[in-house]
Amino acid sequence: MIPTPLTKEQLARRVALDLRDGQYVNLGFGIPTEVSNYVPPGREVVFHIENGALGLGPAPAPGQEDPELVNAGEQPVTLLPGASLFHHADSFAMTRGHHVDIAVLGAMQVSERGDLANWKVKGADLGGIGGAMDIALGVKRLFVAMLHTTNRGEYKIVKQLDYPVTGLACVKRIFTDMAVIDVTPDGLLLREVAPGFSVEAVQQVTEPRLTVAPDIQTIRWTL
Amino acid sequence: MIPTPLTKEQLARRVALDLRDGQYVNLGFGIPTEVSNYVPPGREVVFHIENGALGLGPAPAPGQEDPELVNAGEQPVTLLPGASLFHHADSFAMTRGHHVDIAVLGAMQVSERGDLANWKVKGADLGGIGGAMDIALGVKRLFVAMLHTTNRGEYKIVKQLDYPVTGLACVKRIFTDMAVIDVTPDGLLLREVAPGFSVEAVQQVTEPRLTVAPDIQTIRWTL
Amino acid sequence: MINKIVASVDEAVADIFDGATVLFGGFGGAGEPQELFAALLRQGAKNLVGVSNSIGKGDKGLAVLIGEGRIGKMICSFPLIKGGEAFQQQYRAGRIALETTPQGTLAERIRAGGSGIAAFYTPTGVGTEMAEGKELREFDGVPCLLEKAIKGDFALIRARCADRWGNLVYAKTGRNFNPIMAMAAKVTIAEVDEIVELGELDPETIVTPGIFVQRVIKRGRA
Amino acid sequence: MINKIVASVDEAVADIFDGATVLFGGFGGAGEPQELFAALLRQGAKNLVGVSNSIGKGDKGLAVLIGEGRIGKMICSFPLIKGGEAFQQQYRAGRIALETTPQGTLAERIRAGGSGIAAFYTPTGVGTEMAEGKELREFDGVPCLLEKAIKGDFALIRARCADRWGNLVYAKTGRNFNPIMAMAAKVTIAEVDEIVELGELDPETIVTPGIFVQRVIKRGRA
Repeated sequence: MIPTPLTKEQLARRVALDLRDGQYVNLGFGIPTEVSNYVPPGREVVFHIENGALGLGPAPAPGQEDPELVNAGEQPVTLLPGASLFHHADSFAMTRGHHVDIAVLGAMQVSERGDLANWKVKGADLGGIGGAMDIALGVKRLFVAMLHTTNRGEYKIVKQLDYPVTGLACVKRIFTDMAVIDVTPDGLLLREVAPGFSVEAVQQVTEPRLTVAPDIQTIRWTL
Repeated sequence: MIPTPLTKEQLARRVALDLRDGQYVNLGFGIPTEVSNYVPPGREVVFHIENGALGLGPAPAPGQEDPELVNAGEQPVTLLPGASLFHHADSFAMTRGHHVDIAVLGAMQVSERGDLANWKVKGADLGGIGGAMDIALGVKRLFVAMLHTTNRGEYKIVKQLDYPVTGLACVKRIFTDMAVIDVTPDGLLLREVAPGFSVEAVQQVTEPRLTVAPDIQTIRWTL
Repeated sequence: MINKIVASVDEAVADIFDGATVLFGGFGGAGEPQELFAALLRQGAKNLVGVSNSIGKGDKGLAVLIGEGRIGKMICSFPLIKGGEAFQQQYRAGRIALETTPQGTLAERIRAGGSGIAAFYTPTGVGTEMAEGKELREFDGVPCLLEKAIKGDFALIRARCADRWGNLVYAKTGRNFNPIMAMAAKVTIAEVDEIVELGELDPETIVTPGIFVQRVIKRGRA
Repeated sequence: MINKIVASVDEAVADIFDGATVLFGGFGGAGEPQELFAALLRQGAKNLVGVSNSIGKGDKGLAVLIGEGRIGKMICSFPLIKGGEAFQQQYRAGRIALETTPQGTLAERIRAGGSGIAAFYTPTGVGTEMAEGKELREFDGVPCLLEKAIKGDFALIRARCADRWGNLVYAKTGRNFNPIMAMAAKVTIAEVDEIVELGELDPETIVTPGIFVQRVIKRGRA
């Protein structure tokens, strides 16, 4: 079988499978934002945005956008029944205070210890921190969703970050278009590979050594 | 004229004269609580209670008490149009954060530096701090309203506190049944005396030396 | 489906364990979770660390728990109040420990605990007994004390109305410590007068978002 | 009689002085006081210290103030955003100073400023550039940074509705930084869509009590 990396939609769908009924979840920009579209039916997941709402619904229909109701990426959103609104200090009490169960963030690099870099390009004078540092350290479980390598094929899963740090030892699980990898006290544990990918193929694009889970599986993005 | 100490009602009325239109005011237990009844007509004063409301109105009519609407002394209260309700952390942000213009507290002792003691009897094992320490240090101007001496005739205005401290150098003005005294960088300044009282009579019941204001007056408790 | 509503008040408090830190909402009789107090009394957990504005009074609520010797330590701002003899007797007999803290500092420590803030500097208490053993440090010329966050294993709170997600609104000064205690506990149990359908509470007016609430019990279901 | 409603937006900002620290509410276009921004631009104050989530974008609001060289320093969490070229040009020309701070820390520093809390310890930023020059200290095994309160001389905020006491309610995610900025400034100026009679706002649902607000200006009165 030809190695077939996941599409971004498939990647978002795979992440969504790991969200459980009743969880409170914060989604970062990019691929993570898409995750909310694919929560499996029957699961009630409450999405949090750091700019002050819990209980986000689907994107508004065209023409129904409200400029006073946006997510952290400035995209218009809607509220579900049960939603609540609050100010920024209360919002970050939710993340910093370990009330949010899961955050899914994008990343420029993740280290084998679970260190995260996602706010500033190496060598740049400016970067947008936003809420990433607060969220990375404060939620109960931090997921990263990203492409496995840069578009020039460089490692993004590295032994040591050389991009500016967002948070140390905070990432628990990495979802890429090629693999699902857990960060464990013993290093990176390869749990799933994309269809057609061998362990070796994933290892080749991953700088740190991967331990292979005894029950390694092919990534599925539907139930 | 026979020296005539103010009644508690007259004392409360005198304090109320010093509240200006538009001020936010917190009142402690006892005589201070009475002050809200005597705000001069035409002045809109907003009363704050540390247990979470701004805009207190008059006491409820008998039978109209609501057990879920009480002041810090557990007495039933009412709300005026314009009132707001909030939790304890926000309430103390108002006092600690210098948003409340004036607090009127009772006192066991006040020192010539404006140190306040009002939470615990000397030598006692227990005392009720409540919000006094936060309020004493946090409001813009702290008034004390109390009888001039203990009921055994002991000084309450002293050179140095020997009761447990509530706050250091926080009292700005002392209202008693015998005098109105300002705490200044140069010591205590006697501004007003009760009807029939001489400066000497007030000095006799006041441990620190009083400076006499050039424009010293007899206390009036009505406009 | 999220449903935080539990069937009985006894079930709501069943897992409160010996030695747990429990935050008790209420101030001056308003916003007190009386049915949860009664259930905790029946439940039997002991050696609890209680966090509350006062030590309760009379023959109900926290005062009874204290009188029955179920609280090993109190953190509060009013250990001495009229009607608070239950606490005084236990304290003077050496059967309960006490940490007195100014009311505003108590509120802020609880909010910090719920917000992931480890500690903070406040001017309150400088020069008083409250400063004993605490770090003193000046900021912009103002001396301040270092105060540490308070977190609870459980919070027992009272609200007016809830939905199945645990969103809460309160009644007047019954709000008091309840919203910040909800933030600061691993398990927050809210005793409410009324339960409404999801969506009936206006998102703009919810005081405690459901993320801070784990269980809801309607009064009168005991 | 208390009446915080001012007649014109230019009057509302007239006393903002050169070098003042100004807190600007808004996030992602929601809850931005656009008429106050425009009035401040006309008013002319310069060398301001701006505190805001981002540095504004496009050709309105904060971005224009920055582009016109009116801001001497920004404290924000997003100095780099799409459409934020005005800031980038000023910054790269050395004409504006920058203090980048994580968004949650920014919010908490502002709330601390409004609450009389001098400083606090937070785990956010440990091991990052944000830790440079900051005290590092461990609490219960968690390393934390010491972060200091932010206070403003003025706050320019946006709300949905006000009364003459300055009580405010907001619109959806237009709430964001506005309520905490209202707490943290000596003079808070609120731009609102609607003004109602005193008593029309339900005391239970007021988000910003009037004690935190000094001036109210109705939109469209400019």
